[in-house]
Amino acid sequence: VSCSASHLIPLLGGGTINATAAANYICTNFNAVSSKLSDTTYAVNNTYLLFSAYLVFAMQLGFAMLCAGSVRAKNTMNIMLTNVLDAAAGGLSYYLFGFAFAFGAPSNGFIGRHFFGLENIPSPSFDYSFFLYQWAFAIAAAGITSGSIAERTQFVAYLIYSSFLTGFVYPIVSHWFWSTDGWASASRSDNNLLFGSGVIDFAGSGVVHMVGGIAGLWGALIEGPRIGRFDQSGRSVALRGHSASLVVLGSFLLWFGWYGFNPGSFLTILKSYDDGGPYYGQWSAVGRTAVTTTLAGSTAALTTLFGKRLLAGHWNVIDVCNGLLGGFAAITSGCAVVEPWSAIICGFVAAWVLIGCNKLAEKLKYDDPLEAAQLHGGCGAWGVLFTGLFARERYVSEVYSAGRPYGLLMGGGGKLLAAQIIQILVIFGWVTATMGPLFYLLKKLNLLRISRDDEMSGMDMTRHGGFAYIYHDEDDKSHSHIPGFMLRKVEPTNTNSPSPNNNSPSAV
Amino acid sequence: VSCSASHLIPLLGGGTINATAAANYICTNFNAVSSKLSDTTYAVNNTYLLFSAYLVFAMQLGFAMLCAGSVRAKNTMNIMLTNVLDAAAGGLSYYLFGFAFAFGAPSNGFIGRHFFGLENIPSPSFDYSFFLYQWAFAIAAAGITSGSIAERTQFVAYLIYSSFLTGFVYPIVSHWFWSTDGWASASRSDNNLLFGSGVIDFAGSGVVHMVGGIAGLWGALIEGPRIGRFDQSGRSVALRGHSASLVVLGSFLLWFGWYGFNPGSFLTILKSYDDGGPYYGQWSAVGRTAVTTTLAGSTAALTTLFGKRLLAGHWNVIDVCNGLLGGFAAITSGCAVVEPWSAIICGFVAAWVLIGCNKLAEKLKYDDPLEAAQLHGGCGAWGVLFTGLFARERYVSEVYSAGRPYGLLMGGGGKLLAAQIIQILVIFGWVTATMGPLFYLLKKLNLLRISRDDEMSGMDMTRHGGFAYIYHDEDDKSHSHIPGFMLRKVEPTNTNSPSPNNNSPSAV
Amino acid sequence: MAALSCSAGDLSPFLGGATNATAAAQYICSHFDAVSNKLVDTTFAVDTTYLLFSAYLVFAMQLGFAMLCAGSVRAKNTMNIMLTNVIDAAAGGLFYYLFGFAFAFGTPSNGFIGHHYFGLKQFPSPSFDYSYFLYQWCFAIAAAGITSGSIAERTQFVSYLIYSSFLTGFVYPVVSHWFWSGDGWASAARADNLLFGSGVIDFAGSGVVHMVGGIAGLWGALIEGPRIGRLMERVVLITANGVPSEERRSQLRFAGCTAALTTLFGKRLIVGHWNLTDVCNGLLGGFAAITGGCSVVEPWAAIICGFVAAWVLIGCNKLAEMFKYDDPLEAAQLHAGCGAWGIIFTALFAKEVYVNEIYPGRPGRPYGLVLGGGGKLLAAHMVQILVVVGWVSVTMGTLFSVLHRLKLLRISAEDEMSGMDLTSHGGCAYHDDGDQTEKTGFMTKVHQKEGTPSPYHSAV
Repeated sequence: VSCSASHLIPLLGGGTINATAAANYICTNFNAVSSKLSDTTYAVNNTYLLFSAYLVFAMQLGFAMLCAGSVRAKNTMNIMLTNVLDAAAGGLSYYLFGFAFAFGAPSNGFIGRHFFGLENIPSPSFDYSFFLYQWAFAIAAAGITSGSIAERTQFVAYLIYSSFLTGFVYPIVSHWFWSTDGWASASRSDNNLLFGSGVIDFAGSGVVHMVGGIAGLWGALIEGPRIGRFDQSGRSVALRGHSASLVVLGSFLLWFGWYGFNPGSFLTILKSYDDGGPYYGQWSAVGRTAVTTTLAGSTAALTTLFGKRLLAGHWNVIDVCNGLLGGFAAITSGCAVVEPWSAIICGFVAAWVLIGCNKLAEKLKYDDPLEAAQLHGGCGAWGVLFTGLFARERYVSEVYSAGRPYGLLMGGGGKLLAAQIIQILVIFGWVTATMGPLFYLLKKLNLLRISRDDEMSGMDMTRHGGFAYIYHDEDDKSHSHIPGFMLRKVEPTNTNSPSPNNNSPSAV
Repeated sequence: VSCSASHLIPLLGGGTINATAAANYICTNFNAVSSKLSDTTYAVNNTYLLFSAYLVFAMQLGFAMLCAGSVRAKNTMNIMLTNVLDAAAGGLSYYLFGFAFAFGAPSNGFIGRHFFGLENIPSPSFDYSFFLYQWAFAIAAAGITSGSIAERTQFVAYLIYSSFLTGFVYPIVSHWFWSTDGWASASRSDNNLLFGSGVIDFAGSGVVHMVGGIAGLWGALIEGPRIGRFDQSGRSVALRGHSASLVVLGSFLLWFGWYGFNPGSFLTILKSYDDGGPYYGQWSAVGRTAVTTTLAGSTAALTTLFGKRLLAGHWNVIDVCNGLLGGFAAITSGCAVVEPWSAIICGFVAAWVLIGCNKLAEKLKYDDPLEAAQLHGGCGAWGVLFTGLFARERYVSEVYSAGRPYGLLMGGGGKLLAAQIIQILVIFGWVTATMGPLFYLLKKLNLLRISRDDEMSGMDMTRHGGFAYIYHDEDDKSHSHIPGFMLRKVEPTNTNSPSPNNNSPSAV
Repeated sequence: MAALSCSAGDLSPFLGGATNATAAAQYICSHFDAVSNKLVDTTFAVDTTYLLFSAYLVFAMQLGFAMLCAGSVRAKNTMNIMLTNVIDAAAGGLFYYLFGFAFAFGTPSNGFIGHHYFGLKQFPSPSFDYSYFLYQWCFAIAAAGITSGSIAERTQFVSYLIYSSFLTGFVYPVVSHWFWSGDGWASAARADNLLFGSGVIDFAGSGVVHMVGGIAGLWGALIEGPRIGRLMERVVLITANGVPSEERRSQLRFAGCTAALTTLFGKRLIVGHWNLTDVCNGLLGGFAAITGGCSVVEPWAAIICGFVAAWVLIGCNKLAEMFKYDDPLEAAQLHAGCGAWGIIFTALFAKEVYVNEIYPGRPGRPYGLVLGGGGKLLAAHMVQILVVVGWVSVTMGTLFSVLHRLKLLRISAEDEMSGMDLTSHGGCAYHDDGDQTEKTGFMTKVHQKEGTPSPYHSAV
């Protein structure tokens, strides 16, 4: 952009002759400005999306720490290996075909079919940053499932289900609800919307959390509970995780990552809304989303704290962390289209949904080491309903388009709620129909559950070459009594004197 | 923006008749460009602020890990629960009224009174992202205090003081010094500034760190030291934390988060300064702030390293971490208005301030498990003074406005220093007057300190349903030799069998 | 500077007659200038935002290194290794501020070393802003962090301080000057006179960061010799969560993923069980390798890169075992070995289009050999490997052997047996409780609080 008055003056000065030159001069400048503005817009939006994707990736770290802390020490290596591989295997399978199934438009309403191996990317509609963002979502779904079947699943089964989920089951669900071709998508391009509304699942309470949770439900159901989880008389016995610090670390990291998950789902930030002042635009909506997310999680954590205090009689940090995550899983669906005050309601109910689901699970002798099915499946389903109840007209018209049905309790009629209920049913059906048979087949092939001996002694020792924690140093004599004869005692009996010979160097 | 020469030519071509049309055409284009630019500015600034807020939130994670590592294993669950709740309860109370007290302009100089429950947000002056950012600051203040009173405080007391601090005490202080109406604010709109200068507390050495530190000081003083912290003869006995790894993890996370805390306090990044080249603007100031922050922390860490080596005779990573954080707490006040070289001085002095405060605390038998009062209170106060000494004229005029008093040692006279001293006194007075009586009242009601038995055996066991770490599995018989006769040994020598009676219900 | 808002009422009189041409032109142009200024500001703001947050993420790698180190050494040395990591960042901050940055980017200068901007004087300049310094500082401390892993568990703290300052303040900046600054003799960003007409394409530092750190570690570990009673035991790892930011595109991830998967199955075949730690190292190896070429290769090539990197790492480890070379974190193998592979890989697979996008203004640059770009780039990259190995060996090798002579390098055997935390750091990293008295390790004794587990006490 370089406009010089001395050039322009003669052009404007004369009569008709210079009109062309003057107009060209002015318009060239405008076009330069305009293309620069367009570059800026892409740069800002991609910066926003990329850093959001990094935050979502940090959730993987959170899942790993949460899982690690929630299992017993003897299975830590196993669960963390699955988490690392989740991200790695998910990256490859999502690159090769997952992304194509999910967003390969133009396509039919059921499955996409372009962009295999990122061919023709970047295109006008998708850039690499979008792929990266969606990949981070896909591995989050697989990460959820891994929690449900922890501590008793063969590693091979894990590899198989994880690739299947990230490469096929999850992409198809996200195609339905998020792609411009999906049969139930609210952003469908041809306006042939489900119930005239489409499903509003903004950041994936249904698409990500319910898929992961229900897959985990079937895995855990088919495997059965861990040994010792329910005693002979059928009473529930808590098998507590080995490190609350890691659980809290994981929960906070997930909280941190959720700021990429929910607000990041706008994909762009530079977009003005016409209805507010100049200061109001997508950036405000992004901020609002972050606020609703925070409030839902906070409320759920506090509700769980007091609820559990009444029910169980003591304060429990693990339950509070799970309540927190339940609140997040619930708000994920509606985060962009609800008011902050309704986020508080969302979190409050989510906490009770989680408590109820846990009671139910106990009754049914369902064992889920991380409560993943209850948390992500149960609270996720509540979140989908919640959006159908509380979505606000103005926000729906800003984020999707004007004239759409909105929340029942906000006076928008039942159409959105109907669409949301369809989503819950369809996701439940689809995941059950795909993952159920897969887990069943794995079980029949004896690839699903580890042997009883392995389970008793912990997979780290039998499959992963040793335990995760070695506080006891190896230089001393303790190797001599490497057990083997008593499988139930292989565990680091020495953890109890974790820092041996401190203060008494003579002991070395 | 779409300028087409073929449209413009006829307009310019004729005589006077088309002048209106031509002018309209050109101006429509300019206005389109201008509104697009305004959108871009909002988008960039909000992106910047949001990601800074996420980083500040990561400090909460840092506090949790730092606290967890610095207490004994038997109290880990307790301290981490408080950290999670800090963020959660803080989120609700700051949403409901804290933000309104702090920034509810127009108001008087003492307390704000608009925007309760985020009503009328977004407004031209505040957006959701600003709320999120301020919330992250508020919970940081509460997080500081929790360190001081760790390991001996009842959980209920924690809930009460935390809501009071985040919802009332802290917001009012931030109103005084940061809002456009505050009586001592440097960004006051009516130019009726304190000493013609206002207090320069850019990112909150005083507003956040001193408030948190002094609240902790009173809490810890009123509670008294932990059992065993000073032996019968009054000698100090170090009660060391249970995991240095967690302390380092926490310190690094705080360092990471501080890059949101200090540079983020600019709130915007897209703003040019007229006095430099085109390449010089708020973005450079933001970068400089990050550099001063880094240098102050680094210098303080190195100074502590060598200082402690001389005084104590060995290298100590915990002390180095505390020194590091002390440097950060000190630079926080002046980070935006000082030169990088003076940040080195700031860090150097901060390290000695911390060492001095610790010596003093030992003399006075003051027990603060995380040195929070010394670190945040002491180094924070030094930081406030430091700004009064070293603030540079050019930077003050860029960040605030031209013609303000600046640092005494830079030749700017004593007015700024006087204002800074007032700040220290006023914060000390206000926090003492509010938090002191609160803690005293809690003590009188027997809600403050846990019982002696609870303290000896650790709150995790008595209040939180079990210990944080279970490295040893519960299946074995080890429950049989339950001690209890020796109080000093009740502590989790049993971390090894922390979750009693699992799998061996017979032991119950 | 005029306002951005344009008013037709103001403009139309100017356009009315010929006499007002000057005013009209000025009116229009002042608006364009205002727009243009605003756009420049926006560009700076966006670029700085991007660079700053990237720098923060790179800094998070330091956190990753600390946890990786803490988990990879034996518990008795945890305090020691973590102190070194903290000091790394802190000392690195000071030295890089005082002269490291000046050596690296102090243009105008000769091809060997820079000589401006000591202590960030004359900052910000049109070419560099504070955020750029911050970003480069994070890279510098990453290099020192790599080395600290190699010599862990047996090095005196003083020698750590010395080598770390030397590496961040001198050795690394000089290398980065060669390959990254506008004046460097082998830089691809050089205005003219490029090495082999190509310059070295080391986009994010497979060579500059990873090989420098790895080779320095190699010499340190070689001169010190292996740890007493070396046993390969490992603890938890935290994956370095900052890694993805260092690079641009998603290629990075494929390399990491492929490397992780390859390592997984490779190790499964060789060792017979699934091993988390190996997978993590494989992952990092893949990242270290793709770092050099991440912006100029296609995603599918990244998969090849990662696949080979995993085998390079496995090979290097076998080799190290053969030569009785002990590196607690496999840092030399991982960063130097995979880093070197990454450099070669870039020369083989750099794509013409991307090379010209990243290094514009000079069409016809050589590109990857396998993609038909001829051997010039490969030659430049071979030179890079040799030069980096040579320079780091000469400087760091000398330093370590001097320290060794002065008996400042290795701790005493006694210290090593009992762990440095106890002997020089005032205690161990992990306490299971605060009572030091008779807290020994003689038995697996179990104390249980009297009575039952108190979940059922009514709290408060």
